[in-house]
Amino acid sequence: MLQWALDALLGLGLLWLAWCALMSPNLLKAIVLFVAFGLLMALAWVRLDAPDIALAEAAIGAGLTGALLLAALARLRFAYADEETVGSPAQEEAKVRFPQWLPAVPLLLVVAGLGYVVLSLPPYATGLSTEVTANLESSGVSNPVTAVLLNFRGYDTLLELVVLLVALLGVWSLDGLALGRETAPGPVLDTLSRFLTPVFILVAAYLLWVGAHAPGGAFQAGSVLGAAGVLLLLAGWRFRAGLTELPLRLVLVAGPGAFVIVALVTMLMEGQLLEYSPEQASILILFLETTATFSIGATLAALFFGGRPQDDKEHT
Amino acid sequence: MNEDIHSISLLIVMVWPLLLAIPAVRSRLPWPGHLAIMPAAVRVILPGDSSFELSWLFFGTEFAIDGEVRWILAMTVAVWLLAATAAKSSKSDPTYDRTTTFFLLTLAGNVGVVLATDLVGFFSFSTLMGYSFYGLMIHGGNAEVQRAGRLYLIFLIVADLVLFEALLLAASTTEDLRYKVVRQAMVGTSSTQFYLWMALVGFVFKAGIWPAQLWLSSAFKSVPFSRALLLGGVPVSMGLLGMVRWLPFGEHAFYVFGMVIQMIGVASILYGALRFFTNATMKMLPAWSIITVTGFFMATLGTGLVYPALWSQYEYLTHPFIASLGIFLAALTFTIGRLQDTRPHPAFASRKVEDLSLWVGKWIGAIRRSSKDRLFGLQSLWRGSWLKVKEQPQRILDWGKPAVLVGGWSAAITMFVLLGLMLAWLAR
Amino acid sequence: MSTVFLYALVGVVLFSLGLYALIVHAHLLRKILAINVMGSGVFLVLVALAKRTGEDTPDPVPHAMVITGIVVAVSATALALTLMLKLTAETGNAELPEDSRE
Amino acid sequence: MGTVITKIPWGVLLILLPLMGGMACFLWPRIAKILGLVLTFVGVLSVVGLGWQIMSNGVYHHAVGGWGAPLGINLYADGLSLLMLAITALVGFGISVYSSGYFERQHSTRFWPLWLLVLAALNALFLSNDIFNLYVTLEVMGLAAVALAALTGSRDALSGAMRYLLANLLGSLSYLFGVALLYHGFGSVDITTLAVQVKGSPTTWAALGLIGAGLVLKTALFPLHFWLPPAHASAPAPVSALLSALVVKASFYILLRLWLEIFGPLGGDVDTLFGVLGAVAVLWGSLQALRQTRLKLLVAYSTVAQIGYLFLAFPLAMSAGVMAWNAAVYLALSHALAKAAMFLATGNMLRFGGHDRIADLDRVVQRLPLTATAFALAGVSIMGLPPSGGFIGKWLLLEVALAQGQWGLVVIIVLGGLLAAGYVFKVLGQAFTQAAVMHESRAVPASMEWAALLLAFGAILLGFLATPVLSLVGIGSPFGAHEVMP
Repeated sequence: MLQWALDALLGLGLLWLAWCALMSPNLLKAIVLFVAFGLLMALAWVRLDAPDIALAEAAIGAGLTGALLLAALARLRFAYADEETVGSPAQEEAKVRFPQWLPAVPLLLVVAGLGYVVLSLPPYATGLSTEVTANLESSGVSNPVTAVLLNFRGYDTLLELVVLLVALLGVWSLDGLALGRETAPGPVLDTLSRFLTPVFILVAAYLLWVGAHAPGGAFQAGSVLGAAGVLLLLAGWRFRAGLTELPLRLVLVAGPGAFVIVALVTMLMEGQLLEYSPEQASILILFLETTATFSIGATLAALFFGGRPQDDKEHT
Repeated sequence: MNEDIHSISLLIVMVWPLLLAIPAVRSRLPWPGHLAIMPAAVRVILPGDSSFELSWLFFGTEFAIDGEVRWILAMTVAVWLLAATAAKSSKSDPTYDRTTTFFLLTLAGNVGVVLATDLVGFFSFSTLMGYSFYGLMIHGGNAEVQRAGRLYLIFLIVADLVLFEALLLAASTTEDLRYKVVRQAMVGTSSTQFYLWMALVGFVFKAGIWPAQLWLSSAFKSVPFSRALLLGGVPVSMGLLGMVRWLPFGEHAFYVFGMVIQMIGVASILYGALRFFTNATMKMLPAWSIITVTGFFMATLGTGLVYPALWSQYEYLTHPFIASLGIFLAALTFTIGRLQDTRPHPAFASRKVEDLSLWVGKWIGAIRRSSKDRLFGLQSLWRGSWLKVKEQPQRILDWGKPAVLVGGWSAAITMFVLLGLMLAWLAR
Repeated sequence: MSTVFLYALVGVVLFSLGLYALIVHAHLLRKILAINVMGSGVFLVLVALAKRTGEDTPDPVPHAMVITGIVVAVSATALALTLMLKLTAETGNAELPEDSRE
Repeated sequence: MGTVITKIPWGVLLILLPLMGGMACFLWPRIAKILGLVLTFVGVLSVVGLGWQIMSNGVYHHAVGGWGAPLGINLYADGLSLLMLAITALVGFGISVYSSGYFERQHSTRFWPLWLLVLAALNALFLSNDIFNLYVTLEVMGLAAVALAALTGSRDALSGAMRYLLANLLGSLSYLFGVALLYHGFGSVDITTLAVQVKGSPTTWAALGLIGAGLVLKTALFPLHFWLPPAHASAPAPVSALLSALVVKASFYILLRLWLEIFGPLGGDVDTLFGVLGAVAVLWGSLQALRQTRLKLLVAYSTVAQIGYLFLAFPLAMSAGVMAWNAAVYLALSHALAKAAMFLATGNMLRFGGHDRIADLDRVVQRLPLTATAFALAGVSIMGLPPSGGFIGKWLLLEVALAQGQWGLVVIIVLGGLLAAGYVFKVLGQAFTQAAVMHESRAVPASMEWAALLLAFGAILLGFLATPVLSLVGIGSPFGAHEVMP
């Protein structure tokens, strides 16, 4: 009963926070509420026995997305100091003309319909868990989520790393507004970054290592690394000029690149794309996860940074 | 063995002009226009019927030559040889390359039309012919030629669409689209009348028969004679040929339909003759004679449709008739053009048959004068109401602009939600 | 057992809430927030229903899918935010221009 | 020789090569152009290899990771996928050739990696047999396409790209929700497995609603086409060609595939709705195209209309499955070639005259003859005049419509052709005449003119190849599995 009450409370809290975040008249407040919502989501993932996702959500969903949103808001305000929530009066008028209750009607139907569908699903279904358990032995790892991510459905993960790379390419090709240097770090942030960065790196290494048999893995480790990068960037640290060219790009493509190479090599050896022989599976997965961790960390930090580092230099 | 040679020779007849149409292929060859028609000329002289099938082209199609086709092919060869001779452009001319390409493409289309044995082949090649001829016609021309070209294009597009409909009707009735099969299949079905009228309208437009002679006369007026001499042999003759090929002659009596065609024919003869005698410059003589002659042809066709027995008796004359018509017109245009070139006498160019024109002109002038004022009032009234009507669709079309559509994005995403709901609801 | 469906229902409502916000808000930052909330709703449905195995360990396949989804979401968010900033710099307004066609 | 060709895993190479190429272009921008050209050409060769393989061995299967469905992901290619891959390779090569002359240095370094990644995503999408994997490929393709659409950084491009991104994300999330329901309802994400498992139930209907709406939004079917014209019209020319010719077809392909395998037999009256929307799209898109004063918008609206044609096949497929689907595939293929050619030709005119106002096109025919020819030939296919691919597609569609007595659809199809003729000649008519205002002209590289012209020739050539193409699409009988007889 207590469990039930806890879940109900958590669910209601999620809905309430989401509503407040989406409807708050103040943008800053909306973002802060959204981060809180993300943290509550992490709690929900724990309740749903999904600690892997909880870690990823806390680091990426709430942490990095929140940082990205806040940075974007700061840049919006920096560019347009008077911009608070909505646009000019003309736009305001245009918005008001569309009755806000109108979409609510079909959306209530959507909620009712999807709710009914969800409830109509059978209460027990194994999905693919039996297959996963049966093949876990030969997958090279004992954490089933890692096994699915890096072995059974490794191809998805390869493409997912490509998505990250594409997003970064997109941001860079847009000439994103790079994080300005003028935000001088306060002493607190400076000290904090000096203190926290090694801790973050240690945590990332631990998560990476533990991912093989417990919650954790490349994405969680990578996002912690990314968080360390964000912290460093905020504290005013910048890439050294020599490192922003090829070396940085090499780190960024290391993850998907290593994946593609492994895919090709395994295909040549075993006949199928990403088919690991059971003996080598664990070492291959560890290799892939390590490169992916560096790539994810670097990409997330670069996404946060925004612009192409040393952009002006490249075109001369 | 002999069969094979015949088939291959037919293939060469069709492919050779297409090959030459590629500038790179013909770049070193002299006289490409003459060269392109040579295989066809040889095939006309060679005795024997033959055919070849291209199963991969469209849905499988066949090309063949027999006694009837030989007449038309002979005409085509003659007309194109004449045109190639008349075309004076040389390689130093900057537009030479493009003109030659259009020339050869039209030629290829023409040969394909002549040799096709089914509706799809005929239609496809006549489209190739028609649009390339448009290019040939307007190329390097002045504003007047451009206008004539646009007129031709409009008629061509409408004709192609209508014929396409007819083709579809035929295809939905029978799998096999060879002329003979279609003729039999299209009699007595629910879509017979549709088919007949579509085919009639399409070919009347294509051949420039009255009342669709507008493009033909304006083309004769403005296009230089070296290209105008093709008008008779290419669009007009092929339009007449199309009618003979597509309409179900000799199978069944179509009284109303046949009568209408007869009337078109008679009207065409009258119109052509009247213009010939009232307003004819030398340059326009071929145009009015073409309209008169096609009028005779139409009257004959109408008679054939009303009395199928009569048709069966005289059917063998149609192909020679079309052939001689094409050759005669080409020769006429060629001669007049040459005469005009050698003796550019102003009086000669605008020679009119004065007395008749005065007589008719008086009548027309009187009618015009009496009705002018009344017409003008009517016209302005009509204009005003039309403008009002015109605004309505404009408003509806503007609806799509997000600025008018209340809240643009919001409405669009609401529609997205509604669509999802509807899909799920309909799937039940 | 029923907590599974409780969370799944919360997911459905979150999806719809996000959709509602996406419709009614003009500010691009809010639209991006709304899309993120919608995503969370879908992820919640995916993972909640994975718990129906009747054993202690839930189905790991949806978990892996959701981790993929979270990474995709953060990538898309980063791209969208950059686009928004560039657009704001061009138009002076963090909203979609009503008619961009002329 | 033959055995070597059939043994090389062409399908996998089609995905991995552009993927690696994209990363290499990112690492070494200096060689991006050469690498892009070479890799897209190798892509054409790989499709030929795959075609050979499929023709001699039957459909292509590849169990990624060696697990096989339902645990792992299967790659699958039958005649339908093969043709989509082939058209992607051909159009892709054309776009690469064109782009090698089009982009200045700065944009060039940004264009090539993204373009190769889009190509990889397209190939992966056409080869995938797994609905979650399709989601990931859709995202790779979508995000890269958005980044490409915004490449010029102009106000129009940015707002177009923003709309495009939001529409894309909304569509993807809706699709993902549908995938979630299908997985939890039927325990698999493999299409073949699902085809057996799925029964008519609220889950299926809701999944159809979510997936259908999401994909329709991504395919830009009326009335969800609002994002397409601004995005396609404001992108650089090769990107517009890529978006209109290939990216839109990708989501249509998924919809078609899922309809054929999963939803078709359970779809109820959904096909009628698709047909109605398609019909409205044909008319609406054509009318809007006719009204445009700017060339690129005209071409973009023509895409809206042409997408409508694809959806007309749904109601007709009820009783004449194979024929109607053949028509849709033929239309999709010829539209890909013709529309790519059209956008590339438009790009040439834009570069030449510095603007794309239709009224001020200054004697393009004389000054850019190849480009004008390309536009005209592509127009022939879009109008559906013979001999062209568009003609064959419309012909097949009309034949089915007539056989079923669907006179309304016949009228729509013919009317659409007439309107298309209207907007194509609206452009060509102006191209002949001298503009009132003279413009400074800028040279157009030959590679750009030829790329457009050859693609247009391809669209025409497709009109002659009906029999071989239709026999190719029949491999693995993608349309035969669920044929419902009247």
